[in-house]
Amino acid sequence: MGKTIIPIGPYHPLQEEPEFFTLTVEGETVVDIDVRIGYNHRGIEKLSEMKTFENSTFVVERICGICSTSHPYAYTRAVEDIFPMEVSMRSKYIRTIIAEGERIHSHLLWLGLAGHFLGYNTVYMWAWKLREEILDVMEILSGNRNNYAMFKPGGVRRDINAEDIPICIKKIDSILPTLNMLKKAVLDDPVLHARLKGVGVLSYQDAIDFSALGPTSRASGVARDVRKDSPYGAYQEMEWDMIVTKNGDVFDKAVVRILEMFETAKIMKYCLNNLPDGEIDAKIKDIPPGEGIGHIEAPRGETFHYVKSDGTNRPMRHKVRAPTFMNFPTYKATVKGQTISDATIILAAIDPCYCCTERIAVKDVKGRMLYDGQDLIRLSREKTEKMKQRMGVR
Amino acid sequence: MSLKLKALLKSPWVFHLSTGSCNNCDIEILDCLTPRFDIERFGMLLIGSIKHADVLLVTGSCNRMSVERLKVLYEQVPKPCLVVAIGTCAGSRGIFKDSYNCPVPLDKIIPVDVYIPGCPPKPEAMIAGVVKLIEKVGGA
Amino acid sequence: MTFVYLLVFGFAATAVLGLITSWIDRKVTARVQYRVGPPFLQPFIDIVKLLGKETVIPEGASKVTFLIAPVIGISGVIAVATLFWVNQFFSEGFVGDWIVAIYLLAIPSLSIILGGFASRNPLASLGSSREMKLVIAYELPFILAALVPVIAAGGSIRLSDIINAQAGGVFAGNISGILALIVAIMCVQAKLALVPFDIPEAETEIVGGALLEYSGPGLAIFRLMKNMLFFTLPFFLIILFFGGLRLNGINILWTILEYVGIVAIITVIRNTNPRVRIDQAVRFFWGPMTLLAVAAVVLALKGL
Amino acid sequence: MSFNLIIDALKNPNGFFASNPLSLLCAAFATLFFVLIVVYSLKHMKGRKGVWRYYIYTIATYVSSLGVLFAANFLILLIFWGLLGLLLYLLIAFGRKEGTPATARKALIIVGATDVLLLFGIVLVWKITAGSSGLQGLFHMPITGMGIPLSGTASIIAYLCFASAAFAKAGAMPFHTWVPDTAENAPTPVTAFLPASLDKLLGIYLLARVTLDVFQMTPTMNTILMAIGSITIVAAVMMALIQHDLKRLLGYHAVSQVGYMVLGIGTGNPIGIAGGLFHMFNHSIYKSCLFLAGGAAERKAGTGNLAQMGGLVKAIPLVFVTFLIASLAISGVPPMNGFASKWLIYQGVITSGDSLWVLWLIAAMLGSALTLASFMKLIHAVFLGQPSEGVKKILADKKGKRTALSTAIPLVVLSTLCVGIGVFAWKIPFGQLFRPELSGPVDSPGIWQSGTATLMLIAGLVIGYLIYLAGTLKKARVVAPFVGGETLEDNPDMRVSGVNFYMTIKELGLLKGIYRWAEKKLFDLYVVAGKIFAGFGILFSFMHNGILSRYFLWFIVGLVVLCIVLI
Amino acid sequence: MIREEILLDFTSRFHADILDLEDKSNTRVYVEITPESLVRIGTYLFRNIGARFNIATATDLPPKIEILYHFLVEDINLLISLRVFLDGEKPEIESLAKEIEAFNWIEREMSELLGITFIGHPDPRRLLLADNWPEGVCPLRQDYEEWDETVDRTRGV
Repeated sequence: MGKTIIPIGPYHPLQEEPEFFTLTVEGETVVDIDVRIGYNHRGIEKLSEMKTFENSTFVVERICGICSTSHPYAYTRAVEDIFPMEVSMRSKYIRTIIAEGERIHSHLLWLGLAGHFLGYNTVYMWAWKLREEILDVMEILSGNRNNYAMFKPGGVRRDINAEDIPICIKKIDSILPTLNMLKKAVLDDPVLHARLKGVGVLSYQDAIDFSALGPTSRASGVARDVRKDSPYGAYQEMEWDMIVTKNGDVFDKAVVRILEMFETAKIMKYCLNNLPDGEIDAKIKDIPPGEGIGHIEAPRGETFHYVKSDGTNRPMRHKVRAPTFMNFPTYKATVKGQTISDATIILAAIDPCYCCTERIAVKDVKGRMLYDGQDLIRLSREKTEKMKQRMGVR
Repeated sequence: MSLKLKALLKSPWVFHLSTGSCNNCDIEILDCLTPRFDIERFGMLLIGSIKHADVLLVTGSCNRMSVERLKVLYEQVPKPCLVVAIGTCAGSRGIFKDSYNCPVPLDKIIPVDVYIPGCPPKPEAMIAGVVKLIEKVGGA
Repeated sequence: MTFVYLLVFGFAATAVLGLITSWIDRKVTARVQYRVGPPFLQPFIDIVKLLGKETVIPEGASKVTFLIAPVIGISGVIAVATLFWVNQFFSEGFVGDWIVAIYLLAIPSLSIILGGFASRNPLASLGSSREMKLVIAYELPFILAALVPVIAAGGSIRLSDIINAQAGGVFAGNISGILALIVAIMCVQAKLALVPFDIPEAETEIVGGALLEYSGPGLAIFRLMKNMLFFTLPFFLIILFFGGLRLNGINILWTILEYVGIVAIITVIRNTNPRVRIDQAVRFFWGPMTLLAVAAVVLALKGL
Repeated sequence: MSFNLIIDALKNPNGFFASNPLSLLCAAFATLFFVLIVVYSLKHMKGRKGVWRYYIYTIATYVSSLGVLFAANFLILLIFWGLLGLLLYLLIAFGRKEGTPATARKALIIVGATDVLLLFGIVLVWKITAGSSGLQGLFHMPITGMGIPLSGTASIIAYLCFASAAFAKAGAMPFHTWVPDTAENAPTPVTAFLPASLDKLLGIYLLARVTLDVFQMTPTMNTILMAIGSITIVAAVMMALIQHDLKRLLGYHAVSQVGYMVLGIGTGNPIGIAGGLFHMFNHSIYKSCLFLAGGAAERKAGTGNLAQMGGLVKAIPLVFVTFLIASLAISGVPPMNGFASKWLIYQGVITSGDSLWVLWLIAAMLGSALTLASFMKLIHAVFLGQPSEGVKKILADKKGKRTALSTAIPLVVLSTLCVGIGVFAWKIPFGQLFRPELSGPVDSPGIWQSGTATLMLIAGLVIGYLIYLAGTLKKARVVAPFVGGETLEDNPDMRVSGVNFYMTIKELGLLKGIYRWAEKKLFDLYVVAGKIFAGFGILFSFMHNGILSRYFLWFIVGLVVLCIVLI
Repeated sequence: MIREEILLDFTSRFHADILDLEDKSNTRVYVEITPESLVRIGTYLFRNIGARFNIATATDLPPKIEILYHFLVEDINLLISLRVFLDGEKPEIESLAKEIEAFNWIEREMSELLGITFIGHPDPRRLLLADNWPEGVCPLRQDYEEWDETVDRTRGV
């Protein structure tokens, strides 16, 4: 009998980004799975080698919209690792605040999308409503909802105003009760238990073999967190817990992420309250030849950057490894034997970020805007005119 | 203007197509659905099948894998259909212009009706863009 | 005369009320999610818009089957809606009885399945097969639950008799009636393919399931059909458990309350649950729901 | 001495054959099917070895069935009944599949064994009624109008013997297992003629005769009949859900539908019995239509394996339409004929007064939904869905699009009957044709106005069409299906054959175990009995050698021995 | 085990294969090894020392290609980078993916972006590049040139 393949993707409502999964099924049961990626490949690594060290920060920021802090953070740490040098305490704190803000918004985003994938749109709406508050905080601190552009080799680009801090703390405090309610709603729902428990189990050994990272590995009992293992930023300054669970199923991955949000809020509040004084930028002039490695704990796991410099003002080789690149192949171990309905949520449970995985984009010296708003409006009008004519004919 | 066209403007169902984006625009599109922005107020719905779509929201810089598939997909949309390029990448390929894997700009592949620039454009900007589109078409 | 009923009540009134119900559903959903929700006329606008869209037919599909499936579905809904309305007005009965109603109510599902199968799309095939599995899952408790009013009405299967038997007191006032009503509402949820039983359409799994390939007028008819069902099924429950629509004096208020109450329960269920897997759905209907329905039937046989 | 009696009996031919309205009706249907099957066979059986023998056997079968229908006493009935079993064996052997010889053997043994039971039943009846009157009674016993009360053990056993023979012929549980095998392995016209239509007519005819005329039913016996009917309905259709072979699946439905007839007759009230008998005719119409259409599809695709079919609608649209109509009829979708007779049976069940009527009603109605489910699977796997690689080649061949006239005529006639009887003629049988069979006035608690309902449905169709017209139907455009941006042409494996649609149900808790048992054939009386008999090793292997003459010998020897013993 | 013990154990065990060892900082060690010994050393690090595989980075340094395999020993925060040099004309190396799943994708990626052949790779299909990308054209090589004439480098609109 010929095998039956059910496609998920490439353009599928499950995924914001295009990826093409082929599930080989028997009835509703998945017996095999394969994936074709590359729909998102932009060649960022090559581009990065055309840019200066400063400008590369902007390119890596555009590797992924959700990880737009992790990549610059890891990249700046890689560049700083070439000499090596330490940045000032204040900029460490600011970096930590931004990174943790990203973590909480990323986890909320995942939670909402997971709800959406399960058809539980109320969770989706509620989680994203909370996420808006965090985005507000980020907008206050950095001036933008995403792509914060806060990082540069040697420090941060923008300082935090003292008067903004109480507002931010208030906002963070304001979401905690709702977050608690959401936590209860999600973790105590019997239907969700039925849907998620025991589904897509990643065993401890598999987590090791696949070198799984971040919440994906922590849900399987592998206590692995760069913030603890090789501390950076301000993480050593305060007490916080690493959340580890045992079962490795989708439910545990959700538990890890939800509980982590509370830890993250704690860290953010500590950093905001105890922000030390000092310079925010070490003003690096020249970058000597050498190799640098930077790795940080992104919301999805360890982000790893490798930069090789030959003494010019451009990186000679820039390698980006996003957490999803390592987490993603675990689908092979987790999806087989599950049903199609479960396959989708299992795929979502590692919080995949294909843009990161397929990075290899290019940096562009000029920055981003090519046309100003007026041009675009004009062009838009012209197009609309054409379209009106077309529709008028109909 | 016919009743059906008027109805189209009051109930544009959008289909989201990412052709190699950085996720940011895509997430902001989803954000438009959520309580703060709630585009269902304008009758907009994000739908899963391209055969139900009235508006294609294209994000990203159109890499080699996407080019052929984009043409096929555009064929599949029931007309009339509007195409909105969300973000700088879709509008002009942005910083990815020189990449080896982004050969052709979006509007050389399929006709684009509206460009919404920004990296990423804020949800407000997207809504404003689509509303402007509606006004333009509706003004005929 | 039949055709006047059919056009005025079976089609026009049902369609309008169904679209309004669909608006109520969307609005309540939006409010639960802290959103504003669509304007009042939105469901109507959607239908009109779809009529203006191009019809695209998937390549290699059976064109006639693909196009006729929505028509079969809406014809089934119109017939069953007419049946309910006219039985509501005439106590001597009309066209069919309880059995006919249950069979006619299966036609919309049948049309969705046929349409999905004719789409020549693997995802649509999968969606249709799930719809079919769902039908056999909920049919058992649904028949049992719907049997309770028949028993309570003394074994008469004429809808008009069931309505008349509740002149003194509605069946939903009995223990058996309440149990059966709970089961029936869950089954209606599945019949309407709403969360947690939207498995056949599961947008994030199989893109839209059986309706994936439909566009333009075909989709418009299917949506209209679903919206009409959204009115017809609660109407059926009202006939079975609340003695039909009572359109005199203060009873109008009660009728509206009953109707809106049923719709609200359906909407709230749909907003507080994730989608279940198909095997879980089958287990749910053949397990607890059937037991509950059997309990209701036994109680009804004992006269409770 | 006994020879004199036989000669006496032969001198009085009026005692051999008699007719009544039901047997006339059955004979009319048998004639109809005979003609249609012969027409269908012209194309289907062309070029097979010994085809002239096939026609001779078919004619002999037809004649024998007339003999059964018009038999005026038990001996005539028994002779033709036995002959039919033998002809069944011979006809099945025309199949060209691997399992054909085994199937033919199985059918012969099951039917033959129950023939012996029939004989035993006849003898018992003879003992009860005229035990002292010598052999004469056996020849002159009319098969109607005796009314033996089911009070003593002997009469109950006698009734059960008759019922077993009827069940085996019609294919009700637990003697059903030869039907699916036959459906899979016998030639299509044979299946459509014997298990699907003729055997149903004869089996249920006998059951009705025996139940209504020879014995007086008791409520307990009615309950037993209804239980057998209900179990048959649900169990057989559950098996049908998971089948992988087109005709085997249809075979299980041939079993399942018998359940409705048994249930109808078991209700014991006029409306239920009318429903059961009506269902018998309806069933033979749509089931032979299904078998013939399925056979045409199988011939076109070159295989009966559902996994390798699909998309045949483009090659044989006419066959698809008739198949669809017949499957809607068998699923009981109003206003087809299947709904009308099922509706009558439900009315019968509701008014039967049996304390478990809810159970029977639920079984029957759920069975109907399950039937729909398995036919949807079939329609998807065979006609709709995506074509398999093999079917793609057939579709590419333009020449193959025509349906042969000799195939088309039976299909069109039968599917027209499905709709016609359902809409127009459904009141005739239970009002007029079965009147003499029904003991009391027919009054139905429900309403079913098929004419008005059909008009309403047609009006709905018109409304739907008008909505289409308001839309953009005229400008329809053909585009590739949406599978996430990929194309089906590049990914031929993206094809859902539909074979495993109900795997979910198969693997559901308790059902999983039951299905596993069923697949091990633990519910197959033939296999179970075979295992028991395996203890008698040598004898069994001697009996079980597949040589026809020896089986026939055993049959004759058994008959003779029994006669001698009884005399 | 502390840092020194691990390093001592490691160097003594594989001293024949280690060409060079650069102790860059407290948390970084670069070890140059012979390509033949990669599978042995890599598996040892992964299985026996319990290091986590971070990633491999390949760089085209004509006339050679350099691959760095990064392993992180989490307990002591030590990142060990194994460095191998391959021939730029015909880069070939034994695959680690057949031993450890984690190497699967990165080897596929390196093989298409830099044209390195991994001998014995269980699944040597293309990972990132498009279906119509020509064989043997490796975008991350220094000598990469635009091959597609249809490419349009204008800004669009």
